Amino acid sequence: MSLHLRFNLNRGPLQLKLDLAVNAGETLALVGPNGSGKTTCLHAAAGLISIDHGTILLNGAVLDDGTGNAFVPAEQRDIGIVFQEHRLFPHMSAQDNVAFGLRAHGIGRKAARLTAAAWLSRMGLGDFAAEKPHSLSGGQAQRVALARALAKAPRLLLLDEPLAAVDASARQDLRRDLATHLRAFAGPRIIVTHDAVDAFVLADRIAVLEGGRIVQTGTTEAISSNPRTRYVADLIGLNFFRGVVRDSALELKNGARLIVVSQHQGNAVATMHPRSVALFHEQPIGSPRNAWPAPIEALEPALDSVRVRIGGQAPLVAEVTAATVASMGLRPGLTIWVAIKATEVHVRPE
Amino acid sequence: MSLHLRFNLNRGPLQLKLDLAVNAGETLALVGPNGSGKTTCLHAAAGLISIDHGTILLNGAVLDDGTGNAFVPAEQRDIGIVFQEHRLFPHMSAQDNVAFGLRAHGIGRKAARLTAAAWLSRMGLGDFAAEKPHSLSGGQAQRVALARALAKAPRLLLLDEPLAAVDASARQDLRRDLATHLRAFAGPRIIVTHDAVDAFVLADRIAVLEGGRIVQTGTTEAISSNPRTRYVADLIGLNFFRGVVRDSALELKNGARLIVVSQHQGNAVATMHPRSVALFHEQPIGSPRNAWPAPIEALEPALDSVRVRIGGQAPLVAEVTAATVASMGLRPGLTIWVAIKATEVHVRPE
Amino acid sequence: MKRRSSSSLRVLVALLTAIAVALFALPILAIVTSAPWSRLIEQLSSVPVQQALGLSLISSFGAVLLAVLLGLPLALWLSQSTSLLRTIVRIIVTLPIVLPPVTAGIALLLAYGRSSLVGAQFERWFGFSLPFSTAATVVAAAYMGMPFFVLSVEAGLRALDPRYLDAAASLGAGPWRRLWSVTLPMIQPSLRTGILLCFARALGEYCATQMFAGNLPGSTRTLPLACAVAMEVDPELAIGLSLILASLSIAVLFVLRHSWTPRR
Amino acid sequence: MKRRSSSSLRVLVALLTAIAVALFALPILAIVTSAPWSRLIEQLSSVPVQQALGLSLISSFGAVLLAVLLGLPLALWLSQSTSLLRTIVRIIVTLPIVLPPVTAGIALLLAYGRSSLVGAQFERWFGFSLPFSTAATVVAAAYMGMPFFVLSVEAGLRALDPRYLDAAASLGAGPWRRLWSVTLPMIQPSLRTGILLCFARALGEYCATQMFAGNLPGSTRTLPLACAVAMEVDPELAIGLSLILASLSIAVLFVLRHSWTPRR
Amino acid sequence: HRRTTGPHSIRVFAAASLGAPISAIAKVFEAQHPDLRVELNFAGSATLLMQLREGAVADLLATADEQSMATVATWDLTSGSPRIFAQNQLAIVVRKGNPKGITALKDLARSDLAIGLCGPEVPAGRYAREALETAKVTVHPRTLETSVQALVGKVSLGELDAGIAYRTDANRDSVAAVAIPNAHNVTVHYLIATLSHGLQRSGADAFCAMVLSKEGQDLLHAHGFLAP
Ligand SMILES: Nc1ncnc2c1ncn2[C@@H]1O[C@H](COP(=O)(O)OP(=O)(O)OP(=O)(O)O)[C@@H](O)[C@H]1O
Ligand SMILES: Nc1ncnc2c1ncn2[C@@H]1O[C@H](COP(=O)(O)OP(=O)(O)OP(=O)(O)O)[C@@H](O)[C@H]1O
Ligand SMILES: [Mg+2]
Ligand SMILES: [Mg+2]
Repeated sequence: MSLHLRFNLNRGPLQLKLDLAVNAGETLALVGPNGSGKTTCLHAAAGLISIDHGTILLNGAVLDDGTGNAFVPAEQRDIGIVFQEHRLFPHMSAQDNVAFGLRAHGIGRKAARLTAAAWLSRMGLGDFAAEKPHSLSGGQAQRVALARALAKAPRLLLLDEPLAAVDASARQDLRRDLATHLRAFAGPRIIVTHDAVDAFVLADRIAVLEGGRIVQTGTTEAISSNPRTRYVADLIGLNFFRGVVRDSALELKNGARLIVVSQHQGNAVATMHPRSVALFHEQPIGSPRNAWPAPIEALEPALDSVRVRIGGQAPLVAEVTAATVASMGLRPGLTIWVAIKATEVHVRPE
Repeated sequence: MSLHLRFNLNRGPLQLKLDLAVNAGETLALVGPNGSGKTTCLHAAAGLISIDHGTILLNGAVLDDGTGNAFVPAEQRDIGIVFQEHRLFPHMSAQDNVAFGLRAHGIGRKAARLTAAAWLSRMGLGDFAAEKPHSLSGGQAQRVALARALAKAPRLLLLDEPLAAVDASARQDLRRDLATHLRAFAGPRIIVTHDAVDAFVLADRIAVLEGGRIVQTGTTEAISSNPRTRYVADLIGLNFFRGVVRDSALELKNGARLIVVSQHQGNAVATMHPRSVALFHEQPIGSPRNAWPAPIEALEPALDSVRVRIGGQAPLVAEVTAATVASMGLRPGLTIWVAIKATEVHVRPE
Repeated sequence: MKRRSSSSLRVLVALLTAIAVALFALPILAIVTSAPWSRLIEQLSSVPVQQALGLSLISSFGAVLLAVLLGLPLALWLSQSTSLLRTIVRIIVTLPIVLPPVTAGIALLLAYGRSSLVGAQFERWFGFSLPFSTAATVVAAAYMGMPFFVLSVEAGLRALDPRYLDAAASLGAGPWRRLWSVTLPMIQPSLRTGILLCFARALGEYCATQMFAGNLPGSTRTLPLACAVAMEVDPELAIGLSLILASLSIAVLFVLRHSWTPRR
Repeated sequence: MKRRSSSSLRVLVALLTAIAVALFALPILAIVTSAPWSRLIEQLSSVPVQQALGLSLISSFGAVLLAVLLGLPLALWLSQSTSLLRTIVRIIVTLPIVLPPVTAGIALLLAYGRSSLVGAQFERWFGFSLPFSTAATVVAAAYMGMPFFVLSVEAGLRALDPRYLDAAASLGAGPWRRLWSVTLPMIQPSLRTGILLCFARALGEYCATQMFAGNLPGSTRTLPLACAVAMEVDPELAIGLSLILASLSIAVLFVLRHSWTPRR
Repeated sequence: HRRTTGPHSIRVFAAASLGAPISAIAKVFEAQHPDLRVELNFAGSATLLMQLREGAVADLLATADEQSMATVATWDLTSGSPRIFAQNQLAIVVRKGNPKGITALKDLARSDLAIGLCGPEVPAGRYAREALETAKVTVHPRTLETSVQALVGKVSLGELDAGIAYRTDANRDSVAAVAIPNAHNVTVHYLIATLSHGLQRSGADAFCAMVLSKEGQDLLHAHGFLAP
């Protein structure tokens, strides 16, 4: 069982043009900026909107070919989908919401409600089975939506930011639980997320959608070691530059130059880890081949470090310890020297 | 201008009992598990629900005292609130949604629409000003909601997970933008979030709400260096244990013991960083005073490390490099030895 | 738990509501006080009145049944788009409200009477002609009441968020289950209002009924017809019978009152 | 862009819709074909018919105006809770639909006639008595049409998600702005249906009008009354006048058809 | 009291069945009295009575039966004694061309016919019953209409084969009247009276006179009514 999405679809300003395959037993993380078409893509796979051209195949069978004749309606596709906005039925209790999909598959009322109750307990909502959606908190509603999609054991699983509203603590458990569940699930599954950890933990492969096109696909390792766009770099927390390599220097659009070590000449992207960016009060004398003064824009305390946002012609982030911030007296507005070793700049042809 | 929340409020199973103050110019991050009452708390502050007992004071003036007489309705409180479910008006364009609050404050139609357009551009939605909410993506809708709350320059700002649906890349920019904006904003502000980074970057102080009670408040440093509950520990990614210290050992509920260095005797909580948990194939001989065999439950690849979830009587997480995973052949199901130095276990009386 | 302080709108709403209520309550009060209550009790137990009551119930419940059976599909279809065809159909469905009931009755006779094409076929198949039968009272009541049902339900369907139907489809619910488990429960307020309006209109209908079904005690004389008959000889009694009619609908409304409880 | 394959429900809906449409269309067709079209044209330009037309428009638009002015507050109030008081008021408001129109007219006479308390006061203040005045046709039409408006709008209000009102309040919108910018636009389908039903019912009303306002050419003889008069002497003409009435509402509905475009 | 229509109009309440002739007479009257307008209020007797009882002001009342007028007289609303201004007789109303060949009352007993009558509550129904009784004919009516109009309407539409109504009602294209012999027939009296609370006494008297005059009687005759 595998899912092939190869279609064009226009919705308002969005021109979605996709060619994507998800194998049986594989979890694909679909990531991308807001409005890039992730939800639209899931809805097309689910049969909630029809495509303009192309085909959607599940296990070789056509689900939609853009003509309307082959279109298989959502209720016959046997999917499980978590909607970004939950879409719990407001007139049903949490339990009945979860039982709905089971009932629709011919399971008796009693059995369906029992299974639903079990799923709710699994989501940590055993006490809320009888509540209507309007009296659930945001995170609780999302968990009910997740239970509703999973309970019916569908052939194809489509999760649209299923953990976005779940709290940090439950998220770890739920993520683990979901990972286990996904592993046991035979069909293809797509998960849309804005959380790099979710993507890395849950997915076997990541596809990056930007402006309606897939700009990069690959295993989590491949993607994180070789981000091809600023979005991906931001997602995994790397500094990112795009420019042209000439004479062992990357020339950025605005004229700034970064000395790099690269055989390649021509268009390229470069990344570097924030930890490899060093900060000095004076112009550093030593090995770093790149050094320039720039103003500090912001300090962002992270868990056991501080991310220093630096402006100027080549804006980037440096990661330093809280001790460094204190000892150097770093503060927004201060101009400091940024130093980066040429070997720390990872250049890839584009 | 400061906000004092000191009230009781019962909603269904939730018994909210709060005593919380936010000063002018201060940002409070309200964090806590799903269903702990964060949204309810914001709604009480906003005047969308009334409290049962107690008082809500803004700058000394009573907004609600539980009797109904002093209740100031939402429209007179001059608040800006981002709802967890956006609540954009479905019959208005994005621009009119943002302009709505300005219009309600007596600003002319033209001026309001101009300001609204400027806010939308600031949120990266300049091209979507004329769209109705139903044709916006989830993240776009959330940004419109954020613009709508900020545009009217309210006295009191209440943000309920304002960045949950925003993509990773835009989130960095938006978070920075929001931080700048919050700094310029004179009144008190509360931000609810499930994201530790949001909390650390945006908030001056963090309050942890669990089961309707504030269980801990403090600066971001204080909270992250001294988490008092499992939730907080999970939020910041530390291992957490609760038990009783007897004879320099922490006895957990299930009988497991952790050797610790502590003057304190009696109830206590203990935390340790996942990086300070070492893994061995054989029983380690050496300095670590705590060592026990336990099964690996899951491997969670993070950015430049792997989080190893370990089960057994004292479940915890170890953070190791990908290289270690490969060289040690770590995999779920394998039983390994866990070792922790007593000095790495941070014990605090409870 | 939500409280809103008093405002100018609240005051105005209260004031206008009071006026509106007075506007409606005064006439009712007036006839209630002028009704011959003592005679009513004895009338209530008279055979003709009981027959009329029974026929009224049959025709109005029959009309509601027909309205739901035919009107629900019609409303579903109407709510699906705004094509010219649907506009025309909507207008045709609205016309019985506008037409003077006598004209409506004549129209029914012309369409389904003995000498009409449909009526002749009907007589051939079923062995009796529709006019002057109890079935005709149901048809007349449905013809006059159903438009209210159809238009109310259409409004409800148009206000329904289609995303819930998508969600139901994604969970494997076919059209029937979507209709039954999602659409109908979610448009409950309109559905209820539609049924109420249709029932009330059918219950009070008499001009078209008299024209189409005739006015024969025991087979087509419903309570409003009995009322009209009484009006000729004994207006007081007519008012009394109207009040029986009113009580009937009050009883039904009172039984249904709890279904007005808001959904959320 | 959404396509649903044909299903048993679809087929059944289509079938039942067709039956329903036929049920409604046949009578209309029948009277349209039997109407004396040639005479109608000349009738249309006669003074009495034009007067009646004008009066019909005045009374029905007046009724809609009254319905919105008084019915909207009433609907707002009714939708706020389910107390016994509101149940009783809802029943009182529903009664004009159920009561035979003649009785309703009598009730109006009893309540607002010259010999009533209110009517006497009215006459003292305004110098003329309500019955047999054009104002009375408006009152009668409103009394018969407003219930439809109130109940439709109440259904819409009950289906409205109150969270949007909270959002509006949080943005500083007072009750008036919430009503105007959020409530009314969001309950548009019900509002529109309510206005339509009220207008249509008011336009077609004649029994209560005849009783309460009389049947005086030029001041209270609306088109349906002219129709009723014609029915006595010239039934064909009566049908013709009914069709003018129908055309009037068709024109109004046709002008309004674009407002049926779905909100989303 | 002021009226919406001004002081120079006389208001006539008349039974609906008198619509055509009274309107015609009013037209002639207005032509002869340019300073007076005639406001005609047609409705069923029950409605007219209810309106008068509830305080409606009119100058003249014309009814289609004696009983209604007598009721008004008991309320002391009539001034002077009511006067008969026209008469009417029953007739069998059949479809145009009389396809069922109905010639006499006894034909109405035929079982192959769908017969309609007015209910005993309306005068026409009472009179029809009297006529049938005197003719010793038993009829099983399909319906008991509350108005002659509805009855004749149904005959004209072919729903009924015949019914007993007034001879004035057979004036439609689609129906015809079969006369009932005087021996079995009933004569109906139409009464007119000025009302004591009227505001245009002289105008009312003038209109009354016009109705009873040769001119008025001719118009009534033209509409099928018989002279008193
Ligand atoms: N019904 C619609 N009508 C018009 N345009 C639409 C519609 N639905 C979506 N769009 C457009 O398609 C684009 C992509 O929407 P989509 O919801 O697929 O984004 P997304 O990738 O899921 O974003 P997010 O991360 O914010 O959820 C949006 O820019 C939106 O403007
Ligand atoms: N209208 C209501 N009726 C009954 N119970 C309610 C209602 N609203 C909220 N609750 C209860 O209050 C609890 C807290 O809800 P709240 O929305 O404040 O949680 P939260 O802290 O915002 O959670 P989340 O992180 O999931 O958004 C929930 O468990 C819910 O059951
Ligand atoms: Mg999306
Ligand atoms: Mg919440």
